[in-house]
Amino acid sequence: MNLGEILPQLLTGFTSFSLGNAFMLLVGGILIYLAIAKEYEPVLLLPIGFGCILANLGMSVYDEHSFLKVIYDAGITSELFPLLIFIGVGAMIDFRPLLAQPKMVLLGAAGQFGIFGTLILAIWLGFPLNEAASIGTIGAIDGPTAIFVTSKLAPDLLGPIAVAAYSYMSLIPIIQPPIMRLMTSRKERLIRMEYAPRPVSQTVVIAFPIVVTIIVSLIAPGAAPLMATLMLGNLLKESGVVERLNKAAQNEIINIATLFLGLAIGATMTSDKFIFDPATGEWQLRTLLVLGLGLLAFIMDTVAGLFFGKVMSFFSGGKINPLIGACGISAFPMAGRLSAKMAQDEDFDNFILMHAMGANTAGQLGSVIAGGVLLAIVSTMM
Amino acid sequence: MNLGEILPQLLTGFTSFSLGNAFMLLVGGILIYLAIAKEYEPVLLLPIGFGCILANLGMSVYDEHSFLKVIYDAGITSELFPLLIFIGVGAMIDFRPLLAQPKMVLLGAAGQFGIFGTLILAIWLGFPLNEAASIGTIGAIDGPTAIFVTSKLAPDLLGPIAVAAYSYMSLIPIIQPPIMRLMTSRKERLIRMEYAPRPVSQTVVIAFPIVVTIIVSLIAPGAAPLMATLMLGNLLKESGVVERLNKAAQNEIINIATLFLGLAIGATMTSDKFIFDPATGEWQLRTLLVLGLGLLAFIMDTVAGLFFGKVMSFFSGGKINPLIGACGISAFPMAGRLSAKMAQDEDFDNFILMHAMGANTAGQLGSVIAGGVLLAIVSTMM
Amino acid sequence: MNLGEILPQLLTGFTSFSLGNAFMLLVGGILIYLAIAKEYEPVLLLPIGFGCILANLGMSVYDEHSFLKVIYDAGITSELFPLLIFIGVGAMIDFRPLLAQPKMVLLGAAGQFGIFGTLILAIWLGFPLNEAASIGTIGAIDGPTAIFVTSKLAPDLLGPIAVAAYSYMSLIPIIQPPIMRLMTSRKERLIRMEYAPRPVSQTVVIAFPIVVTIIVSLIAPGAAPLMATLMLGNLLKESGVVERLNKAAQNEIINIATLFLGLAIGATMTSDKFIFDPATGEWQLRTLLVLGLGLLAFIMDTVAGLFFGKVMSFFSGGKINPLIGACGISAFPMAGRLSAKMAQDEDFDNFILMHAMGANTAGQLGSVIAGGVLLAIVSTMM
Amino acid sequence: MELIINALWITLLGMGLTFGAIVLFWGMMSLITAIPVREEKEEIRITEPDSLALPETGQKAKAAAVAIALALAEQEQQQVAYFPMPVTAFLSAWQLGMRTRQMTQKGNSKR
Amino acid sequence: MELIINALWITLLGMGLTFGAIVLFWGMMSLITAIPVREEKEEIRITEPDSLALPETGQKAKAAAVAIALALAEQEQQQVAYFPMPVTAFLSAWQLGMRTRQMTQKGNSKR
Amino acid sequence: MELIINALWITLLGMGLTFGAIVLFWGMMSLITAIPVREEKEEIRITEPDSLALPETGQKAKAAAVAIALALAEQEQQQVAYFPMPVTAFLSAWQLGMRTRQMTQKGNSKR
Ligand code: NA
Ligand code: NA
Ligand code: NA
Repeated sequence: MNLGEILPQLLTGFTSFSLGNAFMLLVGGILIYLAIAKEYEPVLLLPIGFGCILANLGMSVYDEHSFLKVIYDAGITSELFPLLIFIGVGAMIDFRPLLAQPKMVLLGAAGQFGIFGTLILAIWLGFPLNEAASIGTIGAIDGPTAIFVTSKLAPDLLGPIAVAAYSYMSLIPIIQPPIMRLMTSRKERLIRMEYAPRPVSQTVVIAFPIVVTIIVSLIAPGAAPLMATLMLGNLLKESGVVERLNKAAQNEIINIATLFLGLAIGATMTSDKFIFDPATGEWQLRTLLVLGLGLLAFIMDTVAGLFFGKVMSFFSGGKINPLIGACGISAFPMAGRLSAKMAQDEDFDNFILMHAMGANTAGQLGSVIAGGVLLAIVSTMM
Repeated sequence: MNLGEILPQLLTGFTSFSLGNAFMLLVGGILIYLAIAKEYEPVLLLPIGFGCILANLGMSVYDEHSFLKVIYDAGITSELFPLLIFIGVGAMIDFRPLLAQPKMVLLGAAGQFGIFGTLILAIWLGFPLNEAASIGTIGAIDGPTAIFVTSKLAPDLLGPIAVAAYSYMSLIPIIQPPIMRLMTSRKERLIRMEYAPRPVSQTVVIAFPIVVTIIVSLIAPGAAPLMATLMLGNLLKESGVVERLNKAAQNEIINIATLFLGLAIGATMTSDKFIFDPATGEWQLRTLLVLGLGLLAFIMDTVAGLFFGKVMSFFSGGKINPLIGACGISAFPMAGRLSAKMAQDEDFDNFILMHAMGANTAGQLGSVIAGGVLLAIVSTMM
Repeated sequence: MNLGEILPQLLTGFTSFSLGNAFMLLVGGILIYLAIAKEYEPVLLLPIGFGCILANLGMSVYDEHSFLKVIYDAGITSELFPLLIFIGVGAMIDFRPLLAQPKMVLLGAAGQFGIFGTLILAIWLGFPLNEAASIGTIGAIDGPTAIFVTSKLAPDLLGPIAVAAYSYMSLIPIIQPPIMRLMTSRKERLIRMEYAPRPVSQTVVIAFPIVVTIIVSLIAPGAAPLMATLMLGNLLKESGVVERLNKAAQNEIINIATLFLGLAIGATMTSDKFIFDPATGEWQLRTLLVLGLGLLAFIMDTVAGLFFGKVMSFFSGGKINPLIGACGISAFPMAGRLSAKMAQDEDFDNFILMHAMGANTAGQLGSVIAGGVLLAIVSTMM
Repeated sequence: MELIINALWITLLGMGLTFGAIVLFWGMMSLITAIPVREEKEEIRITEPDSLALPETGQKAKAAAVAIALALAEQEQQQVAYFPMPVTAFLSAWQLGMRTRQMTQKGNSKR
Repeated sequence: MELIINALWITLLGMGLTFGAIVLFWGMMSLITAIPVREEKEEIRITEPDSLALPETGQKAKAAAVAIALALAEQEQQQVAYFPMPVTAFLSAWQLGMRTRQMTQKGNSKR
Repeated sequence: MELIINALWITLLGMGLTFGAIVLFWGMMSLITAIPVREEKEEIRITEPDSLALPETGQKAKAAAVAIALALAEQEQQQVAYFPMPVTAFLSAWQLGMRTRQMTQKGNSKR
């Protein structure tokens, strides 16, 4: 047989391996390190990191016969993975703290400003609209929402956007506190909030997800699939009559979807999309810009949330602790936990956990709506 | 930018929402209510109800980009969901009570008359053959069978047929007793049945599902996939050497398939198929007819079953309690439970549970066969 | 209606049933018997046997509308099933015994000779290259590897090859001992191995799967997907931060994939591919040849492994017990268990379990690499 | 009218084939269950036969007995469902210890 | 420049719709939670209201109480996740015994 | 004949590459395991080394010890498989109580 023909074929592993690939292996390794050593959202960053490594070893979603392409088409192109994850997330959220104090929901809207602030910046930096909007979704501070919108507007950015969204989400406890201290006076942080929640009947808890689905589908059809699956999961849990399905949503469905979502997204992170594209011969600086803008999105969200918290505090005659404004960004439940902790640091007897969680779940709702609205608007303009 | 262009696009949620949709939201709500408050087959009616709501908020299986269409194509069009559910059901059925008293199997055939009686009525009412046959399958009183056949003959009727099948199944304890009292004398209901089952060896229990699969595939190829998956599940359980697979069948597989089957079927229930079709400008009275005919199917099944029970009782010289005839309709295991209870109501010491379960599992087999035969016949005539 | 038209249609079950089909039902029954009574790899042989029965009752993967074709296309054609199984297997392998004694890894290469020895024989017997190579993969003595390679080179042989691979794997305790006694002197089998493993840090255990993936992807791209998924599973387990995903890999994912993999492969075993093809009018003797060659592959693997073990023993100055050479064939973990037992039979105090397991896990790695290399070479020559 | 006749034909054919298959089942079941049970331990008598011989007495007791049997059986099944035993194909190195013992118990005859 | 104006429009529209939906939620929630709770047993007071009336005292105790409540709730959820009850649709014949009892308890009214 | 030669070439190439990769593994493993283990607690000595130094004595005891170790390890793995800990990404509000405690334990350094 003709070795001259076969050997080159066998060595494609080496011949097709570029310096850029080597660099991306490093990137994948760093993500895995952050996932394991720092426990930054490990369930997502570990698969993403491993997927990134595979993508640069000839198994990217852009390779025709790669098994990761099969998974990508089945779960990302079809939009199913983020929605399946939301079914599971919904089955793990409890809206009672929010239902017990309805006005807290307002904080969920303010915390989305970062999405649009980032979009403006990205446009100004020269990103095309679809990419700018996708980058903005990092400001939703909600993985599935960002991935759902990006997979429709700018799939090539899935990698950096998902990485930014999940990494910064783990960094919430580092990103937010300085801003909180800067924007609130000690006096404000010391505000104690009375907690006399209305009793919430089981009927209300069950009706809530259904009504929310209907309202959102009418006002923001773009957000309908996300909100519908989130609320479906919540209904499965609260109904109390379908534990089999509730269990499936909280375990099999979300676990399998998360693993393959992470792998598939990681498998989009090839060096030519991340660093240098030999075809066009240009460097991919946008990747770094995305990471930078993502951080800004988090900051703007927090600032807007705190500002709105101060406004509500003012109009309520100082009955509301502005710190809970910072939970409106979603990042459920870390942000809620953090605000409560900040208040406790100032005064160990100041216990605003329930208010914070109310605002935090509101942020979850707000993120989905804002993401969907953005998707709808931009789609109509393309 | 041109608001005049964009705003209409953003308001599609409202503009595309019709009065019919509003009505269907109510229908979906009622199904969810029955599932939660009345516990009518919640694992199915709850997802169907929620799917129905989504279908009328722009996420029906008829909308090109709906995620529910993806699920529908993957599981209903491909026929996989009902078959996956049957793998799980098979792993939960125990045929020992039937194997211990082989002649009980005859009751499983009589209980299927409702399928064909309903078909005749539907034809007489002017339904085309494919729809009439699909409506008849409600008389199989077995969800997966009805859905499997209907998805091939008249997919548009999946919604009402599935709803009828599962709702009435939950109503068995209300539908059957009056008929039982009407058709049997107290003397008959008091008949005690001797219970001296043959010992059933493990070998037989394992051979049974295999032999059944072969026989049915030869006589009624149309029923082959359903029977094969049902028996596969049973084999996984009885073999005792593949607990991993048995567990997967009884949990992951059946739970996930059930959730998405319900959602997908609910997502076919759009107002234009259910109430009024603006395109053709005609009212969909057939939906009501389906519900009505479905009830008749249940009644005819019960009557035929009881009648056959009386015949067997007569020929056995009064050794058989005709009540067990009512279990031949399948509706496993509620029907079996009910017959046993009826006998006990007359005489607390009359214990026919094992006979009833034998007839009930026989009904399960009969339903699948009858459904498959019907599918085969009608397919050849279309 | 015209019975003359319909009846034939209804009787297709009988009319299309051939003597060959009857024979294949027997084959399927035997496989199920071996799975249940003899516990030969039941999780695979039972589904394969049942699939074989269905294939000969009109539900083969070659029938256009068969549900098993849907499953086959979704999992075998797409290559996903073997890879999903490997994610689970990887999450169950522990590489510590190997990492503690690196040189043991060499035994993993020698044990693959059977693959190529069988290929030569098959060529000599007149098999075309793609089939010969597929038959060779039985010598990988690793189900998923053999199936992965065969599904790409000669899908028609999936049935006999999978059956051979898994049956003989269960027969390891019968196949290997005579060869071991024949090729090793009592003196050699009595060799005691000092066991002073280097301490293995958690860092190393976590880095290992990543580094292996990279090396293999560069040297043997053909083996990349298999090795990548195997190592992904191992990383999920060893990372210790993603128990949810680890659990999913070890249970839901591997169980579901295994059940449907078995069914789909069994569903390729139609009589015309196995016994007699009416179309070409020729008998399929190759099926028997495959089974025969498969056995030879196992023997050659063992011989090569033991021979290499003796070589290492010689160069180590009799510090290595050649028996562990027999674990290099993979067949993880039965082969490892067996070698340890052989040594103990000679001298109850001779405890080489850890060395055997090291060589055995090495064999697992070697099998995947050899399989991938073979796939790459043959692909380039077709 | 012709349609109705069609429907009647379908009914005849359908019920006929259904009964046909079911009758075959009857024969098949009578056949396979007729085979004498070799291994005593395999026998599964769902309830005590002698207590059934005299159906007038101790019915409640029997009912209870059955109910308990059922409960236990169910429990068992549950365990099956939630604590599956590991299967050969998927053994991990660490499960080896147990296996080795098992093998010794079984003796080589089986594998 | 024109692009930036576009972006500002998007921001205006987007935040507007988001706030709109959220305000609707506020109204909806106030509405549905306003419905008086009939069944007392259904009430879910997340913590004792009176202990909350005087927020100066026993805060630590309260915190603890909540923490425990949360812990228990979580535990409960875990059980839900790992020991699901069987569901009507999937009953096996052997689960019948239990069901029969259940039915007697519930009474016929429900089914 | 030419085909056989082909097959021999394939064998040569195949075994060559396989051995090549495996040898690389050997080097790689020797390398990464050579890195001194910092954290003592991380060390995993599969069995006591000194008891291994004198292989004549207490072999049975050792075997038993290993078997037990394996059994325990397996058990552990089982638990992993069936009682997974919740993961940050999926926390529910009710799991908060536990998390808060965890956070306090860990200190802020980590997150
Ligand atoms: Na947000
Ligand atoms: Na029926
Ligand atoms: Na091998």
